[in-house]
Amino acid sequence: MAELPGLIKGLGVTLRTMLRPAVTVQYPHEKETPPTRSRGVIALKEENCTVCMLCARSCPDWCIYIEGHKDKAPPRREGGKPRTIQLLDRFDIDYGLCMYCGICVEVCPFDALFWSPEYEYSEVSIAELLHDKERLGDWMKTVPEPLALEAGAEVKKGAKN
Amino acid sequence: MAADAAAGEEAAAGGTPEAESPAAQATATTEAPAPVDERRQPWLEALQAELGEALVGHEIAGGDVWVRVDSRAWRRAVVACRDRLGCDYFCFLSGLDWKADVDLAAEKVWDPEAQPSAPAAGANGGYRTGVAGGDTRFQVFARLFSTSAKVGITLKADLDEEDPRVESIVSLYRGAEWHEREAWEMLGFTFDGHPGLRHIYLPGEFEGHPLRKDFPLLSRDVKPWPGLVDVEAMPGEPEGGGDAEGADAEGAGAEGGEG
Amino acid sequence: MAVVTEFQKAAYVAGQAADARVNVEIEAEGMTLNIGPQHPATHGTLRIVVRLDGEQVVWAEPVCGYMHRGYEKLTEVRTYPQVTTLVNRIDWLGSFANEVPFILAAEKLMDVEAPPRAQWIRTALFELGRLANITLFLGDMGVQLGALTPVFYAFRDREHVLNLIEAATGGRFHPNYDRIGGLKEDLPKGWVTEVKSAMSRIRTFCDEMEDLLVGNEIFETRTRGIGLVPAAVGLEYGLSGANIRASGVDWDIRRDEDSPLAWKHCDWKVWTHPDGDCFARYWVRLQEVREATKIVEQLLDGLPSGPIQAKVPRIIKVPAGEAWVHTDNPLGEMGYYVVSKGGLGPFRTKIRTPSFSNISILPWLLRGVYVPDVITILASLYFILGDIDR
Amino acid sequence: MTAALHLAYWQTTTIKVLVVMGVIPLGALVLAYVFLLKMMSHMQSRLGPMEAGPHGVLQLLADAGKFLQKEDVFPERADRAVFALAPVVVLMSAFLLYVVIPAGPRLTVSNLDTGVFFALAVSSLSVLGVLMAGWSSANKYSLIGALRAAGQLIAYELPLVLGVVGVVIQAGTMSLQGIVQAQAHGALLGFKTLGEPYILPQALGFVLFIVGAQAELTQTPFDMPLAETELVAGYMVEYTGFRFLFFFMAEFGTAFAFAAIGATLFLGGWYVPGVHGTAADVLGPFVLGAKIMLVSFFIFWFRFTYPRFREDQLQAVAWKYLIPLALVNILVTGLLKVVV
Repeated sequence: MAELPGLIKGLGVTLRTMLRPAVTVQYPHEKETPPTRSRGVIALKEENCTVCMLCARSCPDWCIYIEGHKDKAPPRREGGKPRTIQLLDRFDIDYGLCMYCGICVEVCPFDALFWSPEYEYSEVSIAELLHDKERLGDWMKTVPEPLALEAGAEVKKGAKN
Repeated sequence: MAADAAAGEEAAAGGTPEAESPAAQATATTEAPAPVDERRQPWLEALQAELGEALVGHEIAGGDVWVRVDSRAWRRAVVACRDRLGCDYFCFLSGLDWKADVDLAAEKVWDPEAQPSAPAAGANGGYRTGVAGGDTRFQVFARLFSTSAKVGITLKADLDEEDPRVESIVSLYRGAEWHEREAWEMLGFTFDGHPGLRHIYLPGEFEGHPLRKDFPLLSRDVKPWPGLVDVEAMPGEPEGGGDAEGADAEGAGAEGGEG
Repeated sequence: MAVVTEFQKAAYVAGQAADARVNVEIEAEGMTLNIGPQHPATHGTLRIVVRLDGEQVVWAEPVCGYMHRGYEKLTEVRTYPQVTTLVNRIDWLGSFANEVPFILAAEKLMDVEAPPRAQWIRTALFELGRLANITLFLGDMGVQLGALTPVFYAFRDREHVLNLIEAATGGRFHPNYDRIGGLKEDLPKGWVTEVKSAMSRIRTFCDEMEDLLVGNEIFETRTRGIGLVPAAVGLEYGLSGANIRASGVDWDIRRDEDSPLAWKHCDWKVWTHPDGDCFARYWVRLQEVREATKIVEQLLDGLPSGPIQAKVPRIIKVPAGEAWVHTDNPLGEMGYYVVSKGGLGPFRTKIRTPSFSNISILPWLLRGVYVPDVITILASLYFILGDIDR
Repeated sequence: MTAALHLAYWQTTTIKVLVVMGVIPLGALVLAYVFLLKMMSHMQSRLGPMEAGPHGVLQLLADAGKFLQKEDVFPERADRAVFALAPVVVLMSAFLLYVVIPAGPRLTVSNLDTGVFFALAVSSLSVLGVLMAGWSSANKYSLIGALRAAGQLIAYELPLVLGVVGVVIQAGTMSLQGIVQAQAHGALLGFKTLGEPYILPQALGFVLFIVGAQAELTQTPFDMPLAETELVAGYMVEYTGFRFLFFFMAEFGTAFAFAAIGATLFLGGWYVPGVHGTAADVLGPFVLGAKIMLVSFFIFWFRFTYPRFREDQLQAVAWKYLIPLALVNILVTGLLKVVV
C-alpha cells in the first residue's frame, strides 16, 4: 500500500487536533490542583518547634532564620521539677533564597514543618518573600493529609508522613 | 558491586607505599584482597609494559581502574591508552587540589561530630591524597573509555605546586580542548601545546582559580551562618550554654515525655 | 608537540575578538555574526560567534559560561544530602536523572545498596525524566526548523509525565527524591495506573511526531545529510548518548554496564542509526522515547515489594575514597567523580555533563554549513544550558 | 454604485479610499484573529487569548493599543529616513492590491483592464520596503533577512505570475471583473448553471498560486526571511511600536488581499450561482469574504503545520519544479484553448 506523502499526513495531524477540545486551563478562573506531595510552601506548627536549629543548619541555602529563648514551664506531673523549655521568638524562611529541596521538613525531629501544595504567594517586592512565623503558621491550614502508599510499600510503624 | 571490591577501593595502591595514609592502611590490613578484575588487569599490565618506570601508581577496585603516571609521561600514557587499549572515547579531563580545606570548618557544613582541628599533616606535605596515591598538591586526571571493550580508565598525574604544567592532549583527543581550558581556568594548570588557553566559563578579566581549595567561596563568607545557636539563655544561666546537641537532647526529652 | 592548525589559530583569534565584543562590523571578506547570548535558538544563554561568507559559515566558536554557577565548587561546601538538590538543576528538564549517578557514587563509596524496590522506582523515574526531557526535544526540533506546532504537542503530553514526577516526588522539575541508600518515600497510591495511561499518551505523541515531522518531506530535506558526525570524530570529542548512537556506535551505558539500577530486568532495545546526521539524531531519540515508555511499564509491572530505604546512619559520612559513576542520561553520558575524605560533604566532585562535550564539537561541525543549518545542528545536538555551564 | 447614485468624482473617490482604508485593517484583524489567534491555538491544543472580550475577540485591539503606546525606537546607527519609510512602503503595497479586487458586479474601486497584471506588480512593491527595512536597521540579522526576502520574492514572483497566466488564457481577459464574469458564464462539462470555477480546470495553476502566495507572504514553509528561530524576525527585528504594527497589518492585509485574488481567480470571486444584478452587489462582498476565508484557511493551515525550507532549497523548489510546471500548465492551457 502506498503511503500518503508526509506533507498530507502532517496536515491531518493538525486538523485532527483542531477538532479536539483544547487541553489548557484558564488559570485565574479555573485552577488545577497540584498533587498532595507538591512542595509548594513550608508550613510551621509553632507549638511543636523546640528551637533545635536542625532545619536552619541543614538548609543548603541558609534561608531559615531562627531565634529563641529559654523559659521555665510548669512540671508535667504533680510535684515534678519545673522543666526548661525553649520558646520560638523568630522563625523566618526567605522564599527568595529557598530552593524547595525539603531537607528542613525532613530533618525536623518534632514534626513542626510540613509541606503544603499552596503556590499562590508571589509578591511585588522581593523582601515580602520572607515569611515570618505567623505567616508560616497560617499555611498549616492548607497542609493535606499524607497519601496512602502504592501496593507493595513497606508499612512503617510510627512513621512520620 | 561486590562488597569486598568496594571496600578494597579504600585501600591505597600497593605499588605506592608513600601514598598510603594511615587510615587507609588500617582498613587495608583488615580486609581480604579483592578478586582480580579480568577485564581491567590486562589493561594495567599493558600499560605497565608500555610505560615502565613512568607508571608510579595504580589501583583496580570496585569495577574501575586508576593509573597514576609521571607528569612527563602524561601524553605518552594517553597515547598508550588510545593506541594500545583502544580507548576511542574521551570522557573528561579535570584536576584535583589536595590541599586540605581548613576553611571549611564545622560552621560551613554542619557536622555534629566536628573535629575543629585541622587535618594532621601526612607524609607528603599535608596532602592526603586519594586512590592511586599522589605526592604533590595538584593532580590532573582524565577518563578515557573504550566503546568496543566497554571499559574505562582513569589516568592521573601529579603536578608541581608552583607551576602545574603538563603536556596537552588536544592533538590526541580533540574533545580535550574545552576540558583543558576549563582545567586551566578553574585550577590554573598549564597545558603545553594547547591551541588557545583562554577562559571558557568565566569572564576574560577574571583572576584566580576558583576550584583551588584556597579560593574563597564568597557567598559563604559574606553572610553569617544562620545555623549558629541563637537561643537566649535564661537569666542566671551562663551565656552560650545551649549548644546544638544540648538543645537537641532537651527537645527530645520533652517529646518523649509527651508520648 | 601538539600541532596547532590554522583553523585552531583562527578560532582562537576569533574568540579573542569576540571577547572584545566586536558586534557590528560589515567587512569585505565576510561578516561576523553573533548568535546569542540572547537568541531563540540557543534556549538559554549560549553565544555562538560565526564568521560568515554570504550565508556560509567559515568558522564558528561557541562562547559559553553565561550561566556558570560553579556547582563543582558549591558541592564542596555542602553535605551529601544537600548536593542532590543542587545537581537537580544541572539538566533541568530531566532532573531526576541527574541525582541518580551522584547518589550511586556516594552509595558506592559507602558500600550500601538501596533495596530492590527503591532501585526499581529510581529506574522508572529516571526513564520518566528521560521522557520529560526528550519529548521536549522532539517538539523543539520542529520549532527550530520553523514548524511551530510540534512543540505545543510536546508540552501538552510532557505535562502528564511531569505531573507523575510531581505526584511521586513533590517536585516537578527538581525532585530531590533520591536518598543515600534509598528514596525519600514510597509511591502514592494509584500512581502506577496513572503511569500506564501516560505512557500510552506518549506513544501516541511519538506517532504524531512521526506524521507531523519525521515523515515530512521538508523536514527530511532540512535534516538529511546536515551536520554529519562520523563515529570516530564524535567519540574523540566525547559525544555520548543518542548523539553518538545516531552515528552508529552501539553503546548504551544502561545496557552495557553493570549498574544496581533495574534496566537489566527489562526487555528493551538500543537503537542506532548509521547516518550520523541531524535526521538520525532525531530518529534515534524518537525511538528512545518509545523504548523508555516500555521500560517504565515493565518496571512498574514487576515492581517488587519491600522497603525503600537501606539502613544508613542518620548523619551521613562517606568513607574516604574516589568513585566514578556514570549513567546514560537523556542528554548523554553523565557522570560524577566523587572524591571523599570521610567528611559530611564531598571533598571534590567532578561533574561530567554530556552537553559540554556534545557542543564542543560545534567548531568542527559548523564549518561550511549555512546559517539555517547552524540552528538545525544546534537543535539536533540537543543541549541544555545548565548542562553545559554547570 | 457610482452609476446608481450619480456622485461626484471626489465623493466616490473619498468613499473608495475610506472603504479600502477600512477594509485593510478589518481584513487583517479578522484574519489575524481567526487564524493566527484561534485556529493556530486550536491546532496546538490550546485556546489562545480568552480575556479581552468574549473568546478574546478584542485581543488584537488591545495589542494595537499597546503598540501605539510604545516608544518609537530608532537603532543608533539606523538610516532614520529609510527606516521610518520602510513600513509605509510595505503597507502601501498591501493597500494598492485592493484597488482591483471586485466585491460585486459594480463594487470595485477601479476595474482595470490589466487588473491581474496590476495586482501582481504592486504586490512586488513590498520587496522594496523589506529591503529598505533590512538595510536601514543596521543590524546583521535584518540585512540577512532582507536579502533572503529579496531573493525569495523574486524567485516566487515567477511561479505566481505564470500560474495565473493559465487563468488569463482561459478567461481571455486580464481584468479581474472579467475573469469573475467568465467563471460565472462558463460551463463546466456542459453544466451551465454552476458556472466554472477555475480551480477545477486550473487545479495546477491554483496549487502554483497558493505556493507562490505563501512565499510572497513569507509564511512557513517559506518564511526563511523571518525565521524567528535563527534571524529572530529577519528584517523587522529592530522595529517596535506602531512601526511594527504597520508590518503586522501589512502581513495580514497582504494575506487577505492574496486570498481575495485567489478567490477571485480560481473560486469565482463574488459570484454565487443564482444571484444576479443588485442582489449580487449586496451578497457579493459576503460571498467573496467566505471564499477568502476558505483560501486563507489553507494558507494558514500550511503555515502552522510545516517546517521551513532552507533558502537555497526554496530557490531550488521555485526554479526546478514550480516554474517548469507553470510553463507546462501554460502550454497545455494554450493548446486546449486553441484546439477546443
